[in-house]
Amino acid sequence: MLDSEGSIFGKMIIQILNANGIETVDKVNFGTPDILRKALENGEVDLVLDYTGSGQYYHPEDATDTSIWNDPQTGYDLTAKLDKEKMNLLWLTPASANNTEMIAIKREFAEENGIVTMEDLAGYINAGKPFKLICSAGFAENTMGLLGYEEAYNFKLRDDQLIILSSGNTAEMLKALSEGTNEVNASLVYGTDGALDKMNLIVVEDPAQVPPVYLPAPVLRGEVAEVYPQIEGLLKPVFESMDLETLQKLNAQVAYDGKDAAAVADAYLKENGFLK
Amino acid sequence: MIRLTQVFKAYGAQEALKGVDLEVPEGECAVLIGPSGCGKSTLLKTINRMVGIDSGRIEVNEQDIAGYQPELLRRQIGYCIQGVGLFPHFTVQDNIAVVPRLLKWPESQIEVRVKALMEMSGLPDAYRFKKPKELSGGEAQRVGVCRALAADPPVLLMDEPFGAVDPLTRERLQLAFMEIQRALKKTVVFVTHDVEEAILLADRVVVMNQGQILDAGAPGKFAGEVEEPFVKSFLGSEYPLKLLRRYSAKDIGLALLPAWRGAMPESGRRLLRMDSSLKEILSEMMRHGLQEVPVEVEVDRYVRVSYEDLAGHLKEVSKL
Amino acid sequence: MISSVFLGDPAIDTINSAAAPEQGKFARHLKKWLVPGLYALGFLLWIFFFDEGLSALSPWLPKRAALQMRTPLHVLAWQHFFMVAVSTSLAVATSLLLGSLVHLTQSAELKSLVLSVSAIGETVPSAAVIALSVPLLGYGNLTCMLALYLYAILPVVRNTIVGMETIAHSVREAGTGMGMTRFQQFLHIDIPLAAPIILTGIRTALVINISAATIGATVGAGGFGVPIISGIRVYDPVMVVQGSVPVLFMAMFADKSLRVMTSNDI
Amino acid sequence: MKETFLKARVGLTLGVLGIVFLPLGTFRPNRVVRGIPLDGEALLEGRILLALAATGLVTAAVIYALREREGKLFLLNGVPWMLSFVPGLLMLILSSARPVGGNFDLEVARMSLSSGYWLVFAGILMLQSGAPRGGVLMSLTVLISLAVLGFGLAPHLALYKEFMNIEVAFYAELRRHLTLSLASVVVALLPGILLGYICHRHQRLREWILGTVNLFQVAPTLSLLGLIMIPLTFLSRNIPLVAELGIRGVGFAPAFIILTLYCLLPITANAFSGFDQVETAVVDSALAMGMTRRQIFRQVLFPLALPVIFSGIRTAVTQNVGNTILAGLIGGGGMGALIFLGLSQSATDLVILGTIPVVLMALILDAVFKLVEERMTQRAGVTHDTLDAGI
Repeated sequence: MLDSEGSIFGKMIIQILNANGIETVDKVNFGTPDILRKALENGEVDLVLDYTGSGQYYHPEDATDTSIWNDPQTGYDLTAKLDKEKMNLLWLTPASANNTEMIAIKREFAEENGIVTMEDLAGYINAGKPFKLICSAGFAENTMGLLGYEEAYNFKLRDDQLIILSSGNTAEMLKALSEGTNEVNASLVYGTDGALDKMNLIVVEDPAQVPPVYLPAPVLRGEVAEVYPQIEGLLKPVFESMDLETLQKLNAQVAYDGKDAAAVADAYLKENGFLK
Repeated sequence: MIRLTQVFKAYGAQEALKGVDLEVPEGECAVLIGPSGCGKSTLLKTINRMVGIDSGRIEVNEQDIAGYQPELLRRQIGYCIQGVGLFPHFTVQDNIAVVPRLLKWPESQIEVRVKALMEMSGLPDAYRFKKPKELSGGEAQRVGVCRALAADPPVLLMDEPFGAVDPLTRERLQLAFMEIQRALKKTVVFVTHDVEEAILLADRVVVMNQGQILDAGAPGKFAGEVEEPFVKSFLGSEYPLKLLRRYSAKDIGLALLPAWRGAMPESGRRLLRMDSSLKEILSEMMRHGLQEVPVEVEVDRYVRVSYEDLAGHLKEVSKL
Repeated sequence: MISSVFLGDPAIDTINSAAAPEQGKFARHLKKWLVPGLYALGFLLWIFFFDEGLSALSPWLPKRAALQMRTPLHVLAWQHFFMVAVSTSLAVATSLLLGSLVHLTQSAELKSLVLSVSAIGETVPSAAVIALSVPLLGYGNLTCMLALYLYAILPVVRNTIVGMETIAHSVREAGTGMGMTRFQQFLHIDIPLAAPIILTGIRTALVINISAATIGATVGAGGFGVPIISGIRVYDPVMVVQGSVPVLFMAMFADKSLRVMTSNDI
Repeated sequence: MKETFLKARVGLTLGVLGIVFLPLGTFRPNRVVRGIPLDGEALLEGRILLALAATGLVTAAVIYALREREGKLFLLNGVPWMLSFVPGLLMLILSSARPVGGNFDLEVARMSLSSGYWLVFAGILMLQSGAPRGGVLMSLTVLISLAVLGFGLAPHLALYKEFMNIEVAFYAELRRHLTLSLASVVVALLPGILLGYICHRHQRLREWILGTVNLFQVAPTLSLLGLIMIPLTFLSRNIPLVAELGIRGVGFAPAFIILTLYCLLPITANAFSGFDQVETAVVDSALAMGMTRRQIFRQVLFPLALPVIFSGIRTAVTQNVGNTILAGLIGGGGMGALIFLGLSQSATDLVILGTIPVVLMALILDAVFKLVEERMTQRAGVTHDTLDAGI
């Protein structure tokens, strides 16, 4: 997990399990989410943090109706069901924070141009005014990402209006946006990204709900769940306690303040009585 | 002894050996001579199976070499080549000891052998632990000869062993080799392109061209008329002069010569002795414009050697 | 690769030199350029017919996620080519100047300086150079080109110096003997005789750069790294192959054609 | 050893440029926001003693670099030694420096070392490299700086903060990096040397072997890493044994395989030229003395080719240390994981933290291997130029 959220959740899970006598091996910085998924399927790791909307990539043949992914519950149910049947993977209780892919712009820019929703932004772009978006390849090339936005709001970005990074980490994109690197004035942002306030950024509203809902949830291998049935119960309260605001706050501490993810996780767990 | 019968060898379309017959009796030194590319080195290498033959038969000491495993055959045949080919990472001692070690001689015996060989070839004992790059060209060549002789093989193959050293060292090496050969009486096949070297070392000179043996015989044989046009031109018109170097005064039969009478030549003149080569004697005559010179046979006893004596000797050896 | 010299491998260089002498000059040329030509052809076919091929094969391929390439392959190809071409040619010009300067001044100190800096520079990974240039140059191909430029200098400058140094003393002496000035010697002896080794350095630089330019995708420089890295991230073999094969062709073409140029049997 | 003043002059110029025109450090209120650059002037402001010391040192360095001949003055010859402490001291100073006016959360705020600092560092190393015992001097400089970092003497440096955040992972990735880059060379040794021997013995196969091996070197590492995923995934899915061995499409296995293939060329090519440069006379005489092929290989060819083979191994190791970075992109770990993490989080200091060990590893391994190589060449009793045998 190369992002702050993954690190925080990862460290939390480890601390909770360790505190309850389940020995763990820390592979928190193992790789990108997609690599972790493969590792999970192959049994190289036993538990990963994943996002409900990712089911569309894992079971493309069963997910033809994209609207499933726009609803938190149906998306979670379908993914959990398919994973259980096909891979014997168990989706545990998710956090209630939607970490979806949206577009962020600077506050002054929004006010100057009267942009609140994606429709406003599309109008601005279609008027031919200067616009440059920095985002990940995964977002730019996804029909439920930028391609979907373009279709839903009827605009089209030229190649020179895009900076596509191969990594899906928004920290560098938001930094580029806030500093105006390469005249960037819009960036991909995740729902749970913290410190947007501090950087003076706002998220553009998306009434058409283009991207899928991404709720973070632990995914456990079935065989491991049989050996340690208590894991589900141990993690449930922790994930339930994590709403959007909490997660944003924790993320900001790691990604912006540069604090150690383990320390942040530890502090949160102790503060809320999950750990003594 | 070594016997080759109708040996053929071709590299693709190129015929290197075209039906070679050769016999080298035990204890003799046969020198193969010819221009480069005539097949003399190939012929040499067929004897220890460094080069396989297409047809024919090669015997070493009455045994067909085809029946041997090549490695085992080679350990019984000494071999000495132009670049010396000493192992640069071995000391002199280890270089000489290669074949004995391959034959699993006991170490104590090897050491004795190495010391003896080095003494015989005039290398100081302290050289045993030197690396080849610390040796001069001549010294390295001596080590090469020692190495070839190390396991006391009855047969010795030498491929232009003295080709890469300066003339002075070369002459010294030739004389040293003659001395060793005189003592050990190995059966030797020696390859060279240098006529003088052939004359000096050979019991038998074998002239080759284009994969064939054109003529063979004692060095004297070629002093007289030579029919074969290639042999004649290759050995050259100065052949008799070169041949003179092979013989010394005592070869003429000094006992039959008359004692020197009259005044001794002027002082400061070079004294000719029994072991002076005929070439030196002739040179002495020419230097002073004389027809005859005194040669010391024992202390203060001189005989008279004349130009006719030299010419007569050449005529005699050419009939052998 | 530190301090070792990029010399051509004779065995590989002579693959094409086996042409029979009775063949005409044109036929020999044709034979020499056959393999690089095939690579180029493969490259072009891949770039322009990948989509057709993919849709023809799709019944047999596993279903893929809802990803689609935003930038067509030929644009990626152009981006990749542009980055490599510009950075490498600038680097070659710089290193030829630098190498000649070292050679002409005959300064041992300057030579040791240039060689040791280039040896140490080579140990800095290209990914790190790219990552560290972002705060300086921002995102996009400029950052990537800076890294490629710095990287390409090292092998070329080293081979220029070594190539000119290894020219036999007797050759240069003969030049002096015939009354050539120092500059004439440089022009008519040093440069032509060192050319094969310099070309080998250029070949190394080019191959390294074609390879390193794929990392540019991490800083938004485009190129074939985009589908490769995206493909690795979402574990989509088709995307990985889509980007990997043309870079492979490109690198092999560059390597082979420069080898053909270096083999001097025309 | 003759002192080279050119290096001293170039080094001094770099250092002075770094101090005067570039920021030495950048103070960041938190990890991501744009920092406040601090140049030499800002750093010395109000610190009279420090300013005097700095001026003195720069003056001494200028006199040192401008000499024409090695000076007799002990003090002047001590200049490179004194400079050894400068990068470490600068770290200490920067760690405690704060921009004027402003209230910062010291737990979060940090000081990044900026371009000026690194230029000074490079300049000092360059100046030292020309001095007598340059190697010792440069090592000393690097060691002092590492010690300042490692012992936590400069707690407010961003480099240190990043290090503390990932300390456990850092050492694990370092081990992973070394394992990947060295073990892959070890695995490539035997096939590489064997292939080199086959090239030496069979002219016909030579072109094919060297051509194929060259292909792996030419092929972009990233594309090989991507391509190898496919067969490995297929294998691990369909053959349980393979999966049990831990071989999977991502992670250690593909990185290891590609790195192994990648270092085949230098080893094979050097083994080949190593065997080939053994004089034919030596091999011929070994053959003529009745050595078997195996004996010739073991006793003659291999020991004589060893220095050249070894220089191929050195090339393979140093190039592998750098290439292992890419393993970070496919979950293979290593310092690449840190570098790409730093890149994606816009954390320059994390990138530097990942880069420094790679550069140091490459330089140290190269130096050690070179030393062994020299010893070997001496022992082999041959004086061929191993430099020419490299690819």
